[in-house]
Amino acid sequence: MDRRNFIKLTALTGSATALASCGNPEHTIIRFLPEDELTPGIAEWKPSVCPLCASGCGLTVRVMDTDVEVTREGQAGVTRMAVAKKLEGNPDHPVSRGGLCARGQAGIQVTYHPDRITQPLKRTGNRGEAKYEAVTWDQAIAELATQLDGLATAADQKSLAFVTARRSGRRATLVQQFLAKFGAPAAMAFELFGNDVLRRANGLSFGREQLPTLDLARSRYVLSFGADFLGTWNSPVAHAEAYGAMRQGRPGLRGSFVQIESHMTQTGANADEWVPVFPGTEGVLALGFAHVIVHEKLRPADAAGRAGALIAGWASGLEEYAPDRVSKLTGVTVHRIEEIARHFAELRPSMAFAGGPPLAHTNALFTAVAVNALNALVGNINEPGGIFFTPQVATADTGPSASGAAPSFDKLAAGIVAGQLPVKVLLVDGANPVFATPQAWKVKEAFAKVPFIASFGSFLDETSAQADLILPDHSFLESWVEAAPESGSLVAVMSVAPPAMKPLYQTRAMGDVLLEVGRKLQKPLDLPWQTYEEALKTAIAPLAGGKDIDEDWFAIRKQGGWWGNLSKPAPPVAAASKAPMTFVEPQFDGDVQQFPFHFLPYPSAAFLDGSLAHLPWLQELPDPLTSAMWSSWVEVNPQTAERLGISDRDIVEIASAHGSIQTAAVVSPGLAQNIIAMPVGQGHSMFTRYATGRGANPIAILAPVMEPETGSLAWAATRVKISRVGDPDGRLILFAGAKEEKPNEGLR
Amino acid sequence: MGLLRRGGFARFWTVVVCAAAVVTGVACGVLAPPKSGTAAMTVLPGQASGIFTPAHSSFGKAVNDFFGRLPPPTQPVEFPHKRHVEIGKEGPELKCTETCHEGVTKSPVAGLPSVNTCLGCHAAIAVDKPIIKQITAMQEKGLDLAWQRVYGYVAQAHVKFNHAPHIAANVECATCHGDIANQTVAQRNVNMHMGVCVTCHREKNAPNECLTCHF
Amino acid sequence: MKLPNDATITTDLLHPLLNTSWRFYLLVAFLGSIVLMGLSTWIFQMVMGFGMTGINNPIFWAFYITNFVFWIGISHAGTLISAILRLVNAGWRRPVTRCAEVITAFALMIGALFPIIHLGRPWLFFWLVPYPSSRMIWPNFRSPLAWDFFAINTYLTGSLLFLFLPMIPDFAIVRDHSTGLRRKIYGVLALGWRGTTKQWHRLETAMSIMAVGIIPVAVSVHTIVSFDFSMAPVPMWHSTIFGPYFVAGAIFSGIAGLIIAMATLRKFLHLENYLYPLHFQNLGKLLLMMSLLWGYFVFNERLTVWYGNHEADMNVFWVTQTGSFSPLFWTMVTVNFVIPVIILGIKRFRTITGCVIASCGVCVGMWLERFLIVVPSLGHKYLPYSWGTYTPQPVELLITVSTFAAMTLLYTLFAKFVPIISIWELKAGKHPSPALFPEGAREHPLGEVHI
Amino acid sequence: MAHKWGLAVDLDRCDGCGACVTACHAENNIPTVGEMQAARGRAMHWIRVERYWEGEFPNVRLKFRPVMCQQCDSAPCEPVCPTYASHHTADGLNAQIYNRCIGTRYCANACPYNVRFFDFFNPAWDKPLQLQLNPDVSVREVGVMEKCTFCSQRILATTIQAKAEKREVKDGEIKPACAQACPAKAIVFGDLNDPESEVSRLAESPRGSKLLEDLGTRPNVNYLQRLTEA
Repeated sequence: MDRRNFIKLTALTGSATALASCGNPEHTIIRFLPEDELTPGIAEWKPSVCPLCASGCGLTVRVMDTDVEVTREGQAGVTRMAVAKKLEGNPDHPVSRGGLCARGQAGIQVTYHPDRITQPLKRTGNRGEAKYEAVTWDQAIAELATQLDGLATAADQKSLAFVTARRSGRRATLVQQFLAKFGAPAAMAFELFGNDVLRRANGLSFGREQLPTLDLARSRYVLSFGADFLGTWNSPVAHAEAYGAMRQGRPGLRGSFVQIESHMTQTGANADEWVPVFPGTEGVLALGFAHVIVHEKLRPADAAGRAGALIAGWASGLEEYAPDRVSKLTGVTVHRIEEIARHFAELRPSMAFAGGPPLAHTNALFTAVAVNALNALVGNINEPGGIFFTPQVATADTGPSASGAAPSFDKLAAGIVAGQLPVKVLLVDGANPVFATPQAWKVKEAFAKVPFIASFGSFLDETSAQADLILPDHSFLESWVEAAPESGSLVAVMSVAPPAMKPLYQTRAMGDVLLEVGRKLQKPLDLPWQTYEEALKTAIAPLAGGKDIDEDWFAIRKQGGWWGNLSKPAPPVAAASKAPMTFVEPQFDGDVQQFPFHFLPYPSAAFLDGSLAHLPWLQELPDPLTSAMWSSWVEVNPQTAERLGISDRDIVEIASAHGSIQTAAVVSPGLAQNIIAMPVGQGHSMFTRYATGRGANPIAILAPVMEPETGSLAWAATRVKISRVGDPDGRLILFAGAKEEKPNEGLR
Repeated sequence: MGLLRRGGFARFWTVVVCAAAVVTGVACGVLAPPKSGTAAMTVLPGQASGIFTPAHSSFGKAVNDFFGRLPPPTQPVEFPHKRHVEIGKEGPELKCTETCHEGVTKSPVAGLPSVNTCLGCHAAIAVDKPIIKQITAMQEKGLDLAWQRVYGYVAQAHVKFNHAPHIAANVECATCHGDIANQTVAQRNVNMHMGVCVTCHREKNAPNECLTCHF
Repeated sequence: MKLPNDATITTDLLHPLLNTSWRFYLLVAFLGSIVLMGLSTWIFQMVMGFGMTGINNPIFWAFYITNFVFWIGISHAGTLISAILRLVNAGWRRPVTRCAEVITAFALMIGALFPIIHLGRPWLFFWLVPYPSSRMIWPNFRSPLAWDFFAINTYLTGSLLFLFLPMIPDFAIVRDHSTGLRRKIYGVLALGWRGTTKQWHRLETAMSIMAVGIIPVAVSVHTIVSFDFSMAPVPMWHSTIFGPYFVAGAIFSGIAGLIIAMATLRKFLHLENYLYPLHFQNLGKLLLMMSLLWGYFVFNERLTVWYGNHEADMNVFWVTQTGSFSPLFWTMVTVNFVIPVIILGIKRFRTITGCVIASCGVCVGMWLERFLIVVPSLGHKYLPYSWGTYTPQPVELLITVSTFAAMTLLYTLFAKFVPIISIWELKAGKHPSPALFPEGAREHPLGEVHI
Repeated sequence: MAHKWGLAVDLDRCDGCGACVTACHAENNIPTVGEMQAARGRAMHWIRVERYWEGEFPNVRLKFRPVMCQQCDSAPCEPVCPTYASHHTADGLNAQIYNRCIGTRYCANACPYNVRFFDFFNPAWDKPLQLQLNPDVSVREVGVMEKCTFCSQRILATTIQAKAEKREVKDGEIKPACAQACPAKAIVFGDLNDPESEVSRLAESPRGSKLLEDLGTRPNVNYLQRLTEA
């Protein structure tokens, strides 16, 4: 019921029942025995881990005694429970260092969300109809087991597919073990704004297939190629903490920061120098800098070593990347190129890194490698104030490895649709591919062809609405939670924490469910653990290296994880033999005449790839740049807007060769005339009462263009056209006041 | 005021409001703002429904709150405070501030004991008494005693009373709770209104700012 | 046409009291229903929440405060004017004074209602009343809202007194012309008036004291109302000119209101023999004068702001001059200044119709003026990020409309139960006899009326 | 000596991420008004991150400024309140006493910063979202004015704690929700009467200035200007 109606109701019933209700209210509350015997009114602080993005920030949860409405044996009543009240950053945690981003703060609403799935459900209606009936856990698990047994008996284990969000640590291990022992292909980690290109590049350049850790705090000159590192990219909280230190942490020394991007992000807004470039030419610019540095003898070319060798013509001084040519290609003036290059080489320690849109083009790998080379040239790798690679805790322990690697998601979908990849059973954990993939991939059609889909989702989103069976996972506050941060910390980290509170509903931890299914199969998969906790303990407790493993474990779970120096850090992977790369123009889908604009979808500050659009706090959080709430929009350059007769809040249609969407326009000076940018996150067709049917989803109209080397989606490689289709209709809600004539901005 | 106590006042205004609500309820269907865009979700089995709000569920309750009238509490069982306090005097194992209302010394809230607390002793003591049998049965059924607060404030008063500092300042329980020690079921002995707090705070020159209690 | 004599005066003016037509009931029923609608709308707003209005952040005051200022302004018609006219002893005032004073009384009652309607929690309005509460918490006497409370109450009391005193002899007349219950009631109201010289003297003294006393009160009231705005550091509110500006505006709209009321009475109660074009012409002249004065104030206010060129002020300035509020602003200027000056400035147009047209314009214009003072400033305070805009919601419109109905209703009822033109004063003006009226009020009949 | 609570916001550290905004919602039971009310300009953010564009593409700049109640020493909101709901406390806070508020909204008009928010409706939480509500803070009902309190509940709790332990409140011991959440540590809270406290130290900074200082409101929030060059 919508709150307005509710208020109406109270109003009318109120006055109606008033006559009767002047005496005592009736007191027929059923109370159940308290879940926890906590001293009322006193807060306890418990460690936890934020699972909302891959950063793996450590949390402390404020837990207090509260009356909770529960149902026991069908009887509604009240019981006292220790429930989470607020999430804070864990001050001791090497990634979050006491801070927490807006998304993390709102994470608590995942647990208390009114539309959470409270118990196992079995589909009764058609797929996507969201008609379900309640089943017991035994039934649900039995159901899943039978399906798997079905495959086993048919000796068709290959046709079990497991789609998951990108996960690190033991949860991933457990899934991998499960699949391996069952004989299915490895799990398929799906993320829209993935960083596979960067990982590959770092592997090639530095022998580390992982995201970089930025030592901003000690850096003097930061050169970011499109990475929204303060907002949504990599490990924002760690970055923000270090950024603060970089700016004002060192008396008398203020690090400066240059952002090179084609659409102003929240990060770009903080740059001392904001350098717009033509999309997909960031790599050239990086090499332009390198050229200047080498030619002005600020650094010898060979200083780049292995990273430099990946660039064609590096040793010979990058002749084809002379500033004037680079200037033509990128749209950055020669003077500026030279200036930045000099600063970069002289104001040491400095660092450069690429992320986001530059790595979502067809030439992404080149760009990433070029930036790496620039870094290596100046010698910023594993140097204070430069770029580090967090030592990785080895959590994938010995055991059979999956039979056959997983196909990339688009191939899977295509395969299913074409019938070459007969997937019979599909398990989904935390990913929402139906929403977060281009329509051109036909994921929904693919899912329709799969005979049996089971989801571990806590919410009914586009993907889990396709499921025949839903086995709702605990919220992260109710279950063991872990993360093995890939970056953000100089020391090795393994975040892990016990449940901060008891489960509100009849949900179960996905890990435990898998283990039980494994036991329940006709041919039980003897997985080495009985519980998820055990799986965590066996791998993480030894890290502390103490004598008594239980003591270590106790200490670890008390402080919310383990961090420190690894006894034997993993060695760099050997240099892959790779032909030197040279710049090739990025390919864009759609012909220039028909689709004159570069379409730049970007992860929204509040919802990332849309997985957080169901949290009311984030829906009402004003966007840092546009101050928009509860809506989606598209940003258009003022001149373009004037030319097309578009003004603020007008309804526009954005059409690519693969479909069209309508949304409201925001005229913003933060991007070039031939670019339009749109945040990803809204436009859910089904994702709880707060996100459903709100705004438009830019991913839908993306072209299925791939980065050839890694096969990851080049989500910035689509061309579109835009046209005004209607007057403002109030679908765009801005928190910032309406601009009048004489807006008088930047007061004083 | 007599009129008000009898609720005649409330009734009168109720009639007015009912009439008005009916008149306007029709007329103001127009006035009501358009429904917000949140799509009506299909409620899945086992999902919570309803809304939490400080709005008064009825006009009568609003009137009660307006005059700061709290309905007298009705307790699930007759708890003889007197008896327990006497026992407490005999031996150390039973103390108001440690056994049942343990929150009082360290927390804003004194806390009301659950059945488990009762049966901590009554597993052995006076087990044959019908009332004890009753609560034992409750515990077996997984039920707890639905105690009701005897004191308290209407929500609109926005009072945040914190027990701990008062205990620390050696304020006797009896100052606010009266002679509970010689009663069976707790009654609202002292009519706690702001005057009582303010006077005492003045005497003890404790902070007297609004923000000390109202926030 | 023939001049009314004593007999006709009495019969004419008692006519509406002594016999009632079905039209009266129809009118009362109609107006009554609108008022009831307004009342229930208010209750609806209380029950549903104040959000039913269009008020938002940062525009926390809008229609209701506009109405408040407007009605307080209207209330300056009667008492002030009639007091002045009495003091200068203008003979032509006689038929005018009462219907003027009545406006004051009712407009004040309605105006004073709005601060309560606009409260977030109206049921606690009595916290504005300075009484020793159980906690000895008094209202904050530094708050202009508290000043309002005193100002308005003083003014209301004074005006009621000022209205009632000269009604005493007329009540006596009604008493003598009626029978039964009615006679009893008017008997009570007449306070045992016998018309002795002593009573006449007392009445006259009281009247002149009141007349002198009420003028400063009236002036102060609207000054204090203006303080509600000028005391707050809001762009274009924080101005020293607001006091006189508001008073002038108030009298301006007051006279307009009075002219409309008189014209209506003249038409429906057939008082052509009592309210001559001359009255309208004189009031028209007054209105013209006030219109010029008002224009002068607006010019001053705007000029100083523009010249001062403070950036926050300028935002509001431009929004009203050329921005989204400019249509309202220029309408206001037209109907408050251009039209009145043209119509009333040219003698040929200064007819009853002319005056009424001008007055209607002025009423609209003055309402707009208050709206343009309240809303644009609040919408454009110092930090542009927090600017806002406002659109009224049905509840506000309904309540506003219903107050106009309320005014009309009260006026109709009053005209039904009290001679709307002071009988004794007319007679006194017609043929002075020392027995009938005392020193000071002596001048030739009906002032300088020539027909 | 009495405390004088104050805030320092280092705009050179602030990156405009909005963590403070959500943290404030979580700590202070600020209702989520919903799409429709937000559209009518009734969204409640006790702290907001203002952003101002400067220049045109490609030489465009953007500035962020978190704005919360400035807890002015001579606050325009205080004298205008007829019921003392808005008044000054001994330790320099603008108290907003909900139960005294009758909703004239005069304070909000007088406030030059527009940091006061009005409850246009009774707030509502879809169950069980209300389980998150902070028991240390009131849930405000319809018709009252509310605003940033510098997390007075935290101040009170800490002072009581300190008193119980017979000691003074340590600098940095009290952190409002916004300061605690801020990843960049841009917001610092402390006692301006204590010359040693970090907030006093920052108040001395040459970069320091106060918002709309020339209105004579004497705010207790110091903004440390964002530098533009290295």
